[in-house]
Amino acid sequence: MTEKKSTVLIYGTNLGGYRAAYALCKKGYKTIQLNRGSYVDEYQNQALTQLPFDFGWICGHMPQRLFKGLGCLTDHYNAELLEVSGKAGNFRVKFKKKDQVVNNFACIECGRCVEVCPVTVGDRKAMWVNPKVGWENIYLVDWENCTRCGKCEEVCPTGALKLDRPEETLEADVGAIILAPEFEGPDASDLSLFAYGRSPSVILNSETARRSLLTNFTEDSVRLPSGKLPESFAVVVTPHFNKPGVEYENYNLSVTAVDRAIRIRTTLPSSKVTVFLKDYRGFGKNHYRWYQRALELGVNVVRTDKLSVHPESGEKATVKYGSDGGAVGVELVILVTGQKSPSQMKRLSEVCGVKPDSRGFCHIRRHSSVETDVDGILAVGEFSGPKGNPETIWEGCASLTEAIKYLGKPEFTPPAPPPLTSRKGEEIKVGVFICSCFDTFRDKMDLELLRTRTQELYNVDHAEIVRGCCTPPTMKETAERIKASGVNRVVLAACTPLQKLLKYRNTMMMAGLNPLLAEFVRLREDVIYTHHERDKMLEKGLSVIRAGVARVRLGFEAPTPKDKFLSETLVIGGGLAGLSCATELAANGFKVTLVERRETLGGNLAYLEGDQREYVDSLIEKAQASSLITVFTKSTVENMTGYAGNFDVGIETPRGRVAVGAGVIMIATGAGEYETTGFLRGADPRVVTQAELPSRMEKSQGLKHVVMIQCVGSRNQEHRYCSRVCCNQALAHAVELRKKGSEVTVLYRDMTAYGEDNLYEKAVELGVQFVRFPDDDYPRVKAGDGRLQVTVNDAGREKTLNADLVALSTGIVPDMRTNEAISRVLGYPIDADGFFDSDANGYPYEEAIKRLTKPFELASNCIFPVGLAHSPRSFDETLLTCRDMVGRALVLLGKGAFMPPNSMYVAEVKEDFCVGCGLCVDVCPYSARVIDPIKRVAVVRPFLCDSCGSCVAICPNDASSLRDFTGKQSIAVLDATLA
Amino acid sequence: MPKTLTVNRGASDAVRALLRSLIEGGKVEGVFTLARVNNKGVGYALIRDPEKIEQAEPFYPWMPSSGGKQLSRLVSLSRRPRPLAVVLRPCELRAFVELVKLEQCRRDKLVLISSTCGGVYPVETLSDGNPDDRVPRYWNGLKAGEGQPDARDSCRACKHFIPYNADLTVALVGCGDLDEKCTFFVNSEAGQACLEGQGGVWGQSAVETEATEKLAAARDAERERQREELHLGSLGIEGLVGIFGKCVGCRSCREVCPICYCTLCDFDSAKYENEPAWFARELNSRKGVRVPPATLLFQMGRMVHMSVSCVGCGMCSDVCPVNIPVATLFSSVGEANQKLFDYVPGKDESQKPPFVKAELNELENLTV
Amino acid sequence: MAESFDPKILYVMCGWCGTGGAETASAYGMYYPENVRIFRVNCTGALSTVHMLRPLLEGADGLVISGCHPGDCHYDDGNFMARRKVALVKTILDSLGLDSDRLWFRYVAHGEARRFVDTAAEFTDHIKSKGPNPLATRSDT
Amino acid sequence: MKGGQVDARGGIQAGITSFLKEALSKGCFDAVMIPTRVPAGDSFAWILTDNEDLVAGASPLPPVMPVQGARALSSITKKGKAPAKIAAVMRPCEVRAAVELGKLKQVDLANVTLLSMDCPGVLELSTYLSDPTKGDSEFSRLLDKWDAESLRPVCRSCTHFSATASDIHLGLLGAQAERLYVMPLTPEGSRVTDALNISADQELDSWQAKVDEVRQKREEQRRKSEVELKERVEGTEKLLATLSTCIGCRNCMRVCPICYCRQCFFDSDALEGEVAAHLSRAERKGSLRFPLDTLLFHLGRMSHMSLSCVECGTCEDACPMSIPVGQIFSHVARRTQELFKYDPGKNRYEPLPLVTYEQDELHDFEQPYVKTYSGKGAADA
Repeated sequence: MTEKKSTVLIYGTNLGGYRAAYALCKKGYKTIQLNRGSYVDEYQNQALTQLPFDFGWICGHMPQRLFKGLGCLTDHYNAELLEVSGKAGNFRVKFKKKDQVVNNFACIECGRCVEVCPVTVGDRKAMWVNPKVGWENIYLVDWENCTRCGKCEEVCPTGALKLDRPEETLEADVGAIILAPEFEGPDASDLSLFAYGRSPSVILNSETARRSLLTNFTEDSVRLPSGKLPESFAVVVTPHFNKPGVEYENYNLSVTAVDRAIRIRTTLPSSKVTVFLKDYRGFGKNHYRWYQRALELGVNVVRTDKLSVHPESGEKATVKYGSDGGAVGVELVILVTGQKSPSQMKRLSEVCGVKPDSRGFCHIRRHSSVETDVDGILAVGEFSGPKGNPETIWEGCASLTEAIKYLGKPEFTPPAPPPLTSRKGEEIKVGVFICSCFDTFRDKMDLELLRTRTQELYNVDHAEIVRGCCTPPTMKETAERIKASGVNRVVLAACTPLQKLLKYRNTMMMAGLNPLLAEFVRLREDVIYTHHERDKMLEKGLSVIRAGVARVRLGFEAPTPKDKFLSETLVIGGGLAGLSCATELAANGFKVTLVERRETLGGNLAYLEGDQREYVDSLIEKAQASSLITVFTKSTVENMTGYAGNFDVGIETPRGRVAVGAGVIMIATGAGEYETTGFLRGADPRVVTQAELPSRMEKSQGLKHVVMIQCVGSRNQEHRYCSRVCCNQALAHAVELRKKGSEVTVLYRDMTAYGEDNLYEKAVELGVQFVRFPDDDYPRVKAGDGRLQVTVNDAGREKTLNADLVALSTGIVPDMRTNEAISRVLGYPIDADGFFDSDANGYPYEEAIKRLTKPFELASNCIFPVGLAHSPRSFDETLLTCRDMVGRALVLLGKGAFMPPNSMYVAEVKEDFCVGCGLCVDVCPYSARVIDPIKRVAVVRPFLCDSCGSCVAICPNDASSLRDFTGKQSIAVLDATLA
Repeated sequence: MPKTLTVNRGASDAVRALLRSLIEGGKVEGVFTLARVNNKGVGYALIRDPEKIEQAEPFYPWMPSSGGKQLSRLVSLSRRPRPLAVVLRPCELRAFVELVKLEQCRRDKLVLISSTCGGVYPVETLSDGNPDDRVPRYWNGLKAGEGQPDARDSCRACKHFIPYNADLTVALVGCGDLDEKCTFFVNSEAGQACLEGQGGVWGQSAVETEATEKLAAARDAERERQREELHLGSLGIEGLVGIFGKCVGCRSCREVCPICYCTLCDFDSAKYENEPAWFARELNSRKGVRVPPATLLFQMGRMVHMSVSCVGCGMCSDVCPVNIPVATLFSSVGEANQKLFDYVPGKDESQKPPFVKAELNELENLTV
Repeated sequence: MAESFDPKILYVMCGWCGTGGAETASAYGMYYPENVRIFRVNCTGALSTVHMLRPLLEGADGLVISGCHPGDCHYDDGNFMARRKVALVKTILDSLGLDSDRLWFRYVAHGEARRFVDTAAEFTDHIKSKGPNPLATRSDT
Repeated sequence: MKGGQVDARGGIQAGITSFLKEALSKGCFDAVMIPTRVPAGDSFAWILTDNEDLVAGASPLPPVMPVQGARALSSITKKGKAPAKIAAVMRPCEVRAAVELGKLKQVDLANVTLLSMDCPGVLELSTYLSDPTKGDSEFSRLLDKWDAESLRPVCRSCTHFSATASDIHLGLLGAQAERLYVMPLTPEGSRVTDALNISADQELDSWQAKVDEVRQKREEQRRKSEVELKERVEGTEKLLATLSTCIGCRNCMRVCPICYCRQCFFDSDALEGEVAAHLSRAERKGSLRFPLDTLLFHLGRMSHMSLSCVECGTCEDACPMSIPVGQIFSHVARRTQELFKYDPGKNRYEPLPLVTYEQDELHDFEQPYVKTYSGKGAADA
């Protein structure tokens, strides 16, 4: 057997790919990422294109920078995968790449290359900055117009710019491959039905977002070319009306449409906004509430089957809809567009053998979340189908769970820092080092004067100008100058630590200083690039430096905390989700305690169909066979002490109380079915639930007409969420019944059908009847003479249907008693709907952004809700959440002990002053604090602490501080800033 | 006998003029003195704007807080390149010197100006009507070398009204021509340097006069009277309980005490917070327990901690919301301790405060 | 008077979106008035009421706070916590007849460079029209 | 409100103490925390006792409030629940403060029965101390008449003078001569009344009517005194003038039941500052006042405690400079509490406003940004 490789290749830059890279690097696997573009987001991902919020974000690129800086992640630009050979565990990949002309890691964004470029193209030069990406400037060459005169290369002070970058072909041995190509939206020609390109009054939602790039949504975002502000708007979800096969929708779209409408209404309160869609298909967490909010804000939602947009003269358009000649004239139509099947599919199937599904997206194996048809090759994000942002992100992490099966031992450890000598007891000497950024700052500001004035400041012992501080030679030089100056506190006035923190810290360490004794202030961002009056700039510059001096004088070296992390795990619930987690964890060699309330494992087997039952049975078998899994049935979790990484859990078993330790806890308590006595349920045997329907269908003779009622126990006042699975389930049954010859009528409010099977269309094709009833007016069921009579409000008219069988699509409801009990024991929140929360706020875009941006494996305090405990899910989606959460857990488990992610800045408590009032415990978003029951003071759990500082702000006692944010420091910095 | 400079100006004006010239001449970076606040109150101020020197009231007969304590907060231990001029009363100056010895602040780069002191009125009288109404009476008393009958108890009993360690001393007590003339006594080179270039008549004389001696004698008598009134000699536990029974535990005596420099008073620290079981034990062993407990422990304990450095400034009595004569008691105990070690707080900068550990055990017997 | 008055503004921002807005502004070379000085905290949730009061008593003519948009806080809910504290401080100031309109709270996202510089400029003009903060230079506070 | 009655033949104070004695003897609780006259006779202090004689000699409703009861209760239960079942006999504002301290883990109510009574208010501490005999007789008059002139200003306009969050409330208002009303307000309270065989099912209409009448008067008084107070302190000039005599003794903070910190933030080294900072502040302001940061202390303390402020007025009593701190704080607290619809001391389980939030609230405090700015200083980007 050949040795398994420990490197992973990620092809593409969708969010799932980024997330996978983060998880793999964190686990210690070296990762190669191939970017087809010449900069980070050249090929935009789904979130950037469809997110209802109009800004890019920092945080997405932070992990990239971190791991690149540490040497764990290699990324290649202008890259293309050429060949894949070998097999899972030991692929040989061949790819080509061409480095960026301007290496944006080395670029200091001085703009000199643009200044000297002699070629003007429109309002820019041939050397230019793409305004699409915020935060940092990406310098690009317009090759069509570039004369290759080389002037730019000459003036580049850091050598970051090289016009001649050879294309290289490289090979690598990797254990697994993750395919993460990016999102592709429809072209203008795909949107002709909506008059796109033919009227100034029709624009894409993403264009609105782009217009709002630097402001977010304002009046200007929707201003017409004439400068007029429109008063009437139509927001159209195009895939609902477009020709089949052109674009596919994911549930981002309904939510995006509604969110856009909300934004318009709140920004322009007198506007009239109508959202056109077929069904409101927001079935994710909180999405139904979002829809209700739109209604509350006066957004008009029109559901229709048919729609087209017609340009009118001037800045007007008419939206024609429905079959009854409905028409609305509006001033602006905003098109919320879907997604096309990936153009990369064909090439990738040639290169590596993956296969497309019926719609042209990458095919994923049944009951698998990310596995393609080829072992060891995984696909994540929009490449494997239209989906919501959360799913994309989950797949990223799930791909760690899947990839690890093919990989050797993780072999990357970050380089150890150089030795530092303690400066305790020395008299404080502050040195200010002003970076001239390769003399580029001197063009804008008199640095010499700044230095002189700095030298005159109180408490400054030394001030000097350094040439640069972010390229290897200048870092070394700066470190030597610091050493030579004899100071023991350093203020480095340069540019943003968001970009260069690692470099700055390294520089300090090379100078033998603990980075906690240094402060990095933003001379570039706060002064040089944003101001122009020279004398005032000097004052501002001094205020920035003074604040740095004030802070650094009060800085202190502190030992880095380390904490143990148990490798045992606890899984609560022995249904599909619990079993899946337990077996995946055990497969990675971790001990699992599995606690099940009932007598047997397997959960709600009654609902399973087809091979699902087999799958669960195989999991039960695996769990029972595994020596690593201890199963307690008829048992409950009674108490928990400790914290992430160190849980002590008491389990009540039939044989008495058992205590187990756990590093992480999975909550897989599942959910139940909504039970009702309405609709004659229970009173008449002909009223059944969808779960009972299959057994009734077997003897379907005599079922002339089956009526299905959707949303029973979902999307109403009591349960303000979509149960997600009922529509697909009802449609599947309807199709089957139809095939057997029964008439089927589905009474619904919105059909939230989704997925590859396209059941909705099939049902329509087969003649299933659909009747929409209003939100607050459920159909009524009466026992008539011989048959059941179902009365429904069909667009204002009472309609009575005779039925032989009524099938209720009952929703998924959390078991409140269990969930509340577990929530109490674990101190883990449940959301407004009674499911376990995984993020505190209900915003349509939250999951995508937050999950990408946080130190996510710790964001939930190492308690991971999976499956139905988290929210309504289908069978395969449940498995996805399990693999996602297991992926997060794998990042942490098995390390034994480690430094907290923010060890440098974690919160601390001055015990003498703390009175144990617990305010800090209440406000800590990470449960990183508890009150010590004996000492009655707050104690910090370092690796839950993300150093946000809310504990510092709430403490009325100054007993709480972060290592770089003590009460004294903040007051001193405030005073110094204003001095 | 020290050198003197006499100028033809009233004492307050003369000091203001001196301070102003020191700032304007760049000799000092700022001035620390009592000054008017908002035309109503009076407080210490660090003045840097020469125009604001007009607000300085160096000898205003109230002491809203111990200037020694406030000065120690200002100068602390950090470096300062240029000097400050400071005007303090003798007791404040003594307190400051004690704080220097206790490593709370630095003496260097300060020009300390003080005066012979006629005492001050109780601080609460600052809010009774218009305090300025009392001022002429006060100055008349000073000129006559007599104390004010409504001055604070502590002031009426204070014998250290001639400053130690001042670079310059302004004579006030018994100076009949205070409104027209002011005499600075030069006690150090720094003091001398300050007066360089000032107009006036140079001479030489002693601060101590017949008037100061007379006042000292009157105050000795008053001190004895006060102590007798409180029966300090025969207090015993019952007496102490009688005095401190109404203590509300506000700790303001400690808060304003210039010698109590601790960030967190030991008696407020966690170790003195009682477990519930302690209350159970107390309930078992006696009929009832006062809550919050340990009033006497705090008072006696604080006495142990600070009395050897107590300068008798009287701030503690001044702020007590239930009018306990804290200062009379503390200064009396302090004096006894100080006598034992032959120690006068704030007098000799080089003499470290005596080691008080030996007394700890004795005094602990008092705390019940 | 208003014309010659150059107010001292303190711009308090979180280390994520607020700072991101400022840095995007820098990347785009956008200008804002030099008298706007910057105080950064990790999260607006880390701002205590003292951090708002102190500048208003110690030299700032106005104080503007920017953090992430609702739902976007890097730490979940710091911006909501901050909103409560801002409301508290403004209410305290209001009830004592002190000028609470010298304290602004506006969300700025990382990409919202224009919104950032607009806020700095708008707030500066707003404070200019109000005149100096009487508290900031009083010696009797 | 429903309740029962007990005998108060020896007067109100004796009625309360005999009720307590009986409850103690029947084992309803093991000890009582109650105010008692100090040995010198010139003030009152809290005692914890299980001795019936001491209870009989106690003063459950003393004419002054030298130590806020919640502070006393905190000293017993700060480190854990009371060692035995304790009845804490407190005024309504003390009960409310105790509930707030419960939320702040400075009081453990687990083993405590809170007993309150209608409170006519108290006299100014300093006035009382200057002549306790006169004070005593004035207070007995007050207990009869419930008029206001001699009360502390905050008491005069206190509207929380009756039943609040206690377990048992004793009604003095509207009761027949020599009787007291007893109202169990919680199951714990009912446990006591049951044990004492007090049937608590009587509708206390006359009490309610009296309470409403007093409350109305006090609301009227509050409106009046608020106008006066604003006249005195509103605005920079007046506020600074009011605080100009503050000597920084911290009495107000130290006696405040809500200021539970071992050391106040404003006394911590956070505000110590370095000489360079002091000098630069002094330069900007021309001069810098010492003690430092008076206004910051008061505003800051407001921001720390005003949401839990029960307007007990202890701060004002303790101020040696007679600054109307209590009135100022109460005025501010009413507004900040209104902001969050928070009524301190009312509900033991309601979280403190600053540790929680709602997503959809306080939008008035957000500065809207609807259009790009085109004013004078607009960006030239």
